[in-house]
Parts: sequence; structure tokens; C-alpha cells
Amino acid sequence: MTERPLEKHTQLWVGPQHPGITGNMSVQIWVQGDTIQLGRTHVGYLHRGFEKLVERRKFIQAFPIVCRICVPEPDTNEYLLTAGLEELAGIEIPERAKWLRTLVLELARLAATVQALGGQAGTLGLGVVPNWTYTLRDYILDRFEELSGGRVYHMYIIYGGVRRDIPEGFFERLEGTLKTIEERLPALDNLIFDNAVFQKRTQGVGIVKPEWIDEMGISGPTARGCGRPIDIRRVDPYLVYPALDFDVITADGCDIWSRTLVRRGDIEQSIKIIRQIMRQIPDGPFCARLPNMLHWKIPTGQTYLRAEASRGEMGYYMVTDGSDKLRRMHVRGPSYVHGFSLLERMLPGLNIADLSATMVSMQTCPPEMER
Amino acid sequence: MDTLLHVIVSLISLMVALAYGLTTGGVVRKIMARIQGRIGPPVYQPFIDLGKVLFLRTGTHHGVMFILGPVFRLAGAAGFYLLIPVIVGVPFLEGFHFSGDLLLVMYFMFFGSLGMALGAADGGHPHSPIGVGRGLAQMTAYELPFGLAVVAIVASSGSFSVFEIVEHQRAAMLTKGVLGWNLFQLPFASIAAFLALLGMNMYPPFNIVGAPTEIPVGPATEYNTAFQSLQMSGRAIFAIAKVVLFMNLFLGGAHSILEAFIKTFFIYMWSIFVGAVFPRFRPEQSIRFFLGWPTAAGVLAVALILWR
Amino acid sequence: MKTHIETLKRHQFEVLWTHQQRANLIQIGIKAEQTLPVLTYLKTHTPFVQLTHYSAVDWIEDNEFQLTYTLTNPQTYEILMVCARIDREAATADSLHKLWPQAVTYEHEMGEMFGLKFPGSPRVGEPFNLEGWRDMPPMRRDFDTVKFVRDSIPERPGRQAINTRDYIGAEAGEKRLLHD
Amino acid sequence: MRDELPVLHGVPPIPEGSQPHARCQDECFLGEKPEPLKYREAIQRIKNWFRANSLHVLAYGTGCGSIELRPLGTARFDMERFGISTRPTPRHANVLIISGYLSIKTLKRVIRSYEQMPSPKWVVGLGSCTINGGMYWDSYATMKQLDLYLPVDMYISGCMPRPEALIEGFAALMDKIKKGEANGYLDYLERLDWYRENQKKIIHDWDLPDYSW
Repeated sequence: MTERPLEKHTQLWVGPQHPGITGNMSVQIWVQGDTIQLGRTHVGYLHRGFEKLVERRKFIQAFPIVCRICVPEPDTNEYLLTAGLEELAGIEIPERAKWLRTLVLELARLAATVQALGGQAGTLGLGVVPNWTYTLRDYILDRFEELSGGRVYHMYIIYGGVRRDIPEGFFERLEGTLKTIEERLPALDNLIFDNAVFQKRTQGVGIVKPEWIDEMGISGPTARGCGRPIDIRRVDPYLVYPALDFDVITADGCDIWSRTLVRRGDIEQSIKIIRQIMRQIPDGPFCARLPNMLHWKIPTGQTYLRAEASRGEMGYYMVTDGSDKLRRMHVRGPSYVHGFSLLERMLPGLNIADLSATMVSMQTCPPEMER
Repeated sequence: MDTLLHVIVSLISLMVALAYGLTTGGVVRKIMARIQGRIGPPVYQPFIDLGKVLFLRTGTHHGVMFILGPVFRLAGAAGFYLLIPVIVGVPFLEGFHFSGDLLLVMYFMFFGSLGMALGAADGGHPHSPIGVGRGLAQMTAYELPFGLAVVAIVASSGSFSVFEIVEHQRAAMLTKGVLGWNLFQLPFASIAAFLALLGMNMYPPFNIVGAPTEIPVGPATEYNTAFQSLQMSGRAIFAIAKVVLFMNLFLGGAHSILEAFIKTFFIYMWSIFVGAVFPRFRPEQSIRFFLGWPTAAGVLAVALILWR
Repeated sequence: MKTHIETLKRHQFEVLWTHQQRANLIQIGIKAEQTLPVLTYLKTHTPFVQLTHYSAVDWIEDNEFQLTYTLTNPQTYEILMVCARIDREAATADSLHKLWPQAVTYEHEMGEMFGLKFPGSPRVGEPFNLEGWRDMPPMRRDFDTVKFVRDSIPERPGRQAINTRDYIGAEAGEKRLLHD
Repeated sequence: MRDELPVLHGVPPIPEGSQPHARCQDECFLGEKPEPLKYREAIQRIKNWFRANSLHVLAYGTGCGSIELRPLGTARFDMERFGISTRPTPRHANVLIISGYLSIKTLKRVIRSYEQMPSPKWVVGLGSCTINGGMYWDSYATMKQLDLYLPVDMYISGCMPRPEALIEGFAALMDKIKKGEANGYLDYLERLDWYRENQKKIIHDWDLPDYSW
């Protein structure tokens, strides 16, 4: 970060109590006129010490709390914890469980992407879009509730597979939900992408330079908005993604507009993937036979596992030491890169008016940054 | 005796304007909610809000100017409203008009905001000066097309009095009917003024002053409780005064309460229909907008009048 | 990936151990003194240019901290996990902020959570997650969070803690389970 | 059903003969004291009706429960039809929602926001984390019992409570306000010292003013 003396400036705290900030964090900015000269992110307002908590909980007790790490999209956390521990313990999960996990992950991505699209419009004062997209997200949450019993936190993916099989007639109702979302998409396009003011506000704003991508480990829509087809589902495939047909959406403006475009394309791809899963899902058991959870011990080992969340690459670093508890877990969410170093790098030269739009365009998720 | 009666009737008219302004605010919230797919609050919700903020207690004190800010705003709005005729032909509802009152009216439009600017600066919150800066810059920008439109109207009617401008339109209406309105007589001036009205009403895309995700509520950040109620009522009266002025300048005034009601309602809703589905401009984009086509239309209107 | 590890060895860098965890994840152990040279070499001479993840593990039994650097090859998405162990008492490691700008965040967090020192790293020592923290760094193994909570954060009286093992054992009526 | 539940109030009763806080005597700050006169009561009832039907919630998502406040505010559940709307600054708000767990760092900001709100003001605790720590009972960074630090008027339990539960909670809060029973803000003023003592016990680097106006 450049530490240079500023002659005339106003110091401004954006957050933690600020409607334009994502979640509960704060950005300290030094402004000259309307232009930000220097910015620093401050986090810790949502810190719960998850990494300490999982160290003193058994594996089966650890899995319901990790989904709290990212509230809009909890399933990626559940998948990474369970899959990482399965890898360390050498458990193979049944084929149907893999498909069901992919289904849940993709549904969660869809819900989070739809929400982010509305959030993006909401930061610019377009109040109609968030109202609609939150409702669309709510329809997906209804399906989640049917599947797992939970609206926001699902705790559906469990060691060895998933917690239960899909209910009777689930796919028909899911198809109906997808149709509802698809019907709404043209109207959303009309409101967002055909909107002259939205174009003016987002094009050329919040530039992420393409050379930063490899250097900083930028991923997800932020990287894909710079024209780099980085998608963990494609480049480092997991679960049944290799068997599925989908496109990696890219745009090459490097600005908020391209990230929004990528997100819009992601919605369609997610719907396409979910349809494929519904068609191709095999029969069979949904969960492997597992050892007694109260006595389950995993041999010493360490691993780093990643998956594509709606925001980018989500990684879990896990260390086991032969006991029945995790030795260490560290969560490297996409926001860990996007929210601190990248945001601080983007802030100088930005207009105050564009700060929250820039943050939301990268979907920074504070609970994932501080856990 | 007549003066006393005039004052009493004007005060009642002011109260009616307040009630009408609040109701219209409720209607706006309802319409916005409907567009967003919600049921929305009841139409009388602004009255409850106003009552509630009156029944709050505060201990905040930021100096004399801070207290005077909303008072100036209310005074500016009330003065603005009382100077212009509401219903032409009904005694005591023609306002305290005199020749040249249009100049004072345009001054009053600025006055309330300037008072708020001074008061908000006393609040000490950094969002206030940023919001004030944005607001004054935008105001200067939309005053230009509006001023040009007013110049065109004044040149065509030959008077600086709102009342006489209405009379002029009524005379034209005798021969041309509805086409005698300035709206149709001076189309370019109307374009300039109605685009400027979008900025005056502060609905999207021009709500840059209190932009909630950028500088939450801007100048009004520190104003709570009774100050907020003064501000709410000032805003309601100001909104109505603006549409009444526009009705007088462009829509040939009103001769009955029903006519005034219909005309003002549609002028008010014009900025809602435009703004409901737009995001917000950045400040400099907003200023550039007003200095672009609206100003060109205003210049054209003045040029046409001079050429004619 | 194996070839890169061979070239590492050829350049007089000591590779203590190698372990293939997954098809695309190899872990190697190096000496703590050689951390900065090895990582500089990997960043400049091999395709492992991206610092994906960077964290510490407390091995209190060995009186050591393990620092794990996860490097990614952005072309093939292979992962090279470099592990180095440092002394737990000194708790000082080389700072990577000159190599990767985002390492500052990881070091900032580790400085608070483990009490690690990174000489030269710009933000170590500033508060990150905690404010007004006066106890031992919380992610160290010897920090007892339950004791801390009992001592300093008042709890609502009447909350019961049920031992899962006893509870399930009693439910099943199997006393055998209680003593494994 | 609701009456049978135990009242969640972890606060001990006011000791006999204790003096109320000095600021309580400041009439301009304090809310209304109950007056014996009939018409005063009627006015009070009218005021309470206005207050109950226009709840302005401070838009501060303190914890993960705020994810359910957005569906509540938008098209599907639409809290605005009950007169509940969000306000971006504490000066304009009079309901503070503590949405879930509260880390000690946030608690400091929340206290400041709460004290800046004009009274009468109410606190709604959301989720089991505010009631007894919830699943973070052994976390070193979160507080475990909200009513030690702020006067809570309504708890809504669940992890996290559904939007329907929130609506019901708000309806219950409205009832309480209309009856004149939601007097947490008076309690906070009367026992400010007690609350301060509790707050300072867990916020170690206390650098807030005596009272944030």
C-alpha cells in the first residue's frame, strides 16, 4: 500500500453501520473532493473464532458450524469440510451422493448469484431489482427447505454423502422454480443491462487490471470479468462437474459492468447444470457407510481443497493429527483476497459514489474474511 | 378585515398543502412498492411517521444554525407556496401575488436549501458537507435550464408575475383551448423546465443528495426528532408548491379545486414515472445531464421567443 | 510437478520430505532458513507463481509452528504445498510481502492469531479481528477458550451442556459405549 | 401460549433505595413519566399508537441474522406494509435489531449506535445467540447474553429466525409498545451505571464517551 502524505483530505469511515457496505465491515478512506486517495479495510466485526471452535469439536460437531462462515452461500463450506476430511480419511462416497452434492452446490451458487445481481443494482439505487431477485432467491430457498429442512443453513452435505435423499416430486417443483426464474430474466435484463444510467455508472468503473490476477490469486467473476476463464469447476474439477456440459462465461471490460454480465451469464449456466443433473442423476445409496461418529479418528495429514463459490475460489486448508478433532482449519475465501488486498489496491482514484458498487461487484463477504 | 381573512385562509391552505403533500408522498411510496412487487405501506403512513417523529425526545444540540436550518427550509417552502396563486378566481386562494413575484419565488426555491446547507454544516457529520456540496452543485445545474425556461415564459407573456402569466394563458385558451397552455405554446421551454423538475424533485436518477448507499441521507444525517418533522413538513409543502408553480407556468393554472388536484397530481407523478426504474447518477453525471439537453432546449426556447 | 521439485534439489535447496496427497497436490518440507530463497526461486523460475493460501499450524508437542505456503500453477492448477517449521518460542518468520502483496493480509492475521512476528511486514501488530485483546494469541493450542469464556464473558445462568457421548449412550441404553 | 413462557430477563431487580441516574432527571431527555390524569393517559395512548405503527429500524446488520432481514424488507414478505422501514442513520431510527451473535468489537459500535438513537427506542434481539450465546457459547470473541449490555425489549428465537417469525416478533413488539410496556430505554437510563459496568467488563479498551448523544 502506498503511504504518502496527503495535503488536504477528509477522513471518512464507511461502515460498520452503513447501508452501502456489504455485511458488517468498515473501510476507512481518505478523500480529496469526491476522489478516494487511500483506503483501508477493517474487519473483525463478525469474528467468531470458527477455527478455534472446530479445534475443540469432534468432526460431526464441526460440520454444522462451518456453514455459518458464509451466510449467502453456506453449502460450499459444508462441501469443502466434508470432502477434505473424506480425502484425509480415505472415504469414497457413492455416485448418487456426488450428484446430489453437485445439485446442492449449484443451487446455492444460483441463489447467491441471483442475490448478488440484485445487490449490484441496489447499490446504485435501483430498488426494483433487489426486490425481485430476493424473491427469486426465496423461491430457491423454499426448495432448500424442502430438501434439508433449513432455509438459510442447510447442513445437507454430511460425511460420506448427503443427509437424506430427495423427497418425492422434488424435481418437478425444482423445475417449476427454475422456470419462474427464467421467466423473470428478460425483465431483469431490461432493467439492468438496457438501462442507460446503469451502463453509465458501471462501465469503466472499478477496474481490476488483468496482470493482478495471477499475482494476487483473483478468481471467480472478478477474474472472468477480465477475460480470464478461471473457473475451478473447469480447471480443477471436482464432484461430477467433468460430466456436465456448461460454458465458462467471460467478459473483457475488467469493470463492474463486465462482472455483472458474467454473473448474469452464470445464472443461465447454473440453471443449465441443474437441469442436466435432474436428467442424469443415477440411482443408488445417497450416503456411504461411516464409522461411529463419536469415535471417528482421522490419521495425520494435511490438504488444501478448493471449490468454485459464486464469488470465486473458496479453499479450505485442513490438518489432522490422528485424533478425533481437527488440528487446524483455515478458510481462504475469495473475499480474503478480494476484500483486503484487491480492494485496497482499487480504492485510490475511485469516486466515493462508486465504493459500495465496487465492493458488491466483487461480492465481498465479511464473515468469510474474518470467520 | 379582508387582510385578516386572507391570512387565515392562506394558513388553512398551507395546512391543506401539507396534508396533500404528505398524502402524495404516501401515494408515491405505494406506487414504488407496487412497481417493486410489494403491497407497500398504507397511504397515510407519512402522517404516522410525522406524528411519531414529533413524539420523540432528543438531547442533541449542535448550535443555533443547526436548529435554524430546518426552520429556514420550512419558511422557504411556506413563503414559496404563499406567493403563488393556487386556484385562480377564488378569493384569498390567489396567493400574496404582486408584480415581479416570480423573481422572489425563484429566490425562495433556493432559500430553503441554502438554509439547510448552513444548518447541516453545523451538524459536524462528514456526510453532511458532502451531501450539501452535491446538492448545491446539482441545484445550480438545474437552475440553468429552469431559469432559461422562465425567461422564455416571461418574454412571451410580458410579465414577471405568476398571476399575470396565468391570465395570459387563460386569454390564449379562449381562442385555442388547451393548446393555449404554455406547455404547447412554448414546447422547448416546457422540455427544459420539466427536465429540471426531475432534478428538483430528487427522485432517481437525481437523488444524489441523500444517496443511501453512498452518503446515507446526506445533509439530514444529524437531524432527528422535531428537526426531522420540520424537514418532513417542509419537504411536503415544497413539493406541492413546486407542482403548483409548474401548473401555473405551464398548465394554465386551475379554476377549481378538482382541476388543481388533477393537474398537480400528474405533474408530481411525472418524476415518479421517470424515476422508478432508474439507478442513481454520479454527481458529475447529473450535472453534465442538466447542462446538456435541458440547457440546449432552454436556449432554443429563448432564441425562438426573441426571433419571433 | 515432480521435475520442479527435482530442480529445487539441484539448486542446493534441501527438500526434507515429499508427499503426494492428490494427483495435483504435492507437499514438500523445507528448512525454515531457506523459506524465502525457495519461494523466490519458485515464483521466478517455475510456473508456481500464485500464492493461493498461507497459514500456520501450531504443533505444540514439538514446540514448533508449521508455516504452510500453498502455491498454484495458474496454467495447470497443480498445487505445491511448501511446509517449513519454525521455533515456537522465537516465533519469527520471513515476510513475503515483497513477493506477493496479498501475503500482507495473511501475515497480519497470523501475527494476531498466533503471535508470529514477520520483520518488515507492514501491518503486523495492528489489530485485525480482535480489539483490546489482552490474553495470549487465541489460535495457539494452549489458549483455552472455554476457560477464557468462563472467566471473562458472563453467561446466562441455567444453560446446560450435554455430553454427546453420555447422551447418546443413555438414549441407546448401551453402557458399553460410554467407555470405549 | 406466549404468556406461559418464562420472561427472559437476566437483570436483577433494582435495589431498594438506590438513586436513579442523574440524567434521568433531565426532563428533555427522559421519556414521559406516568401521570395520574386521565387525559394524560389518553395522550400517552395516542402517542404510543403512533410510535407502534411507525417503526424505523436501524439498517445495521450486526450478525448473520441480517440475511433474513432483506427478504423481510423486499417483495415476498414486505415489512413496509406494517409501517416498518429501515433508516440508514441512528439519528432517524428507533428500533435496533441485534441480528444474531455480537462480537465484542461490534458490541462497542452497537452501544454507540444505540445511545445516539432518539428515545423512545427499542432493542430486538434476534436468534439464540443473543439469548444465551447459541452455538458460539465457547467462542472467545462473542458476547453471550445481550440483556446485560443493552435493554432488550423483544427476543425472537431461532437460528436464524424465519421472516415469518420476525413479522410475528414485530407484531408482538407493537403490542407491547401500544400497551406502554416496552420501556427498555427508561431502564437503560435508570441503571446506566449497571449497564456501563457490564459493558466495561468485556470491552477492555473502553474509549467511548460517558454517553454518546
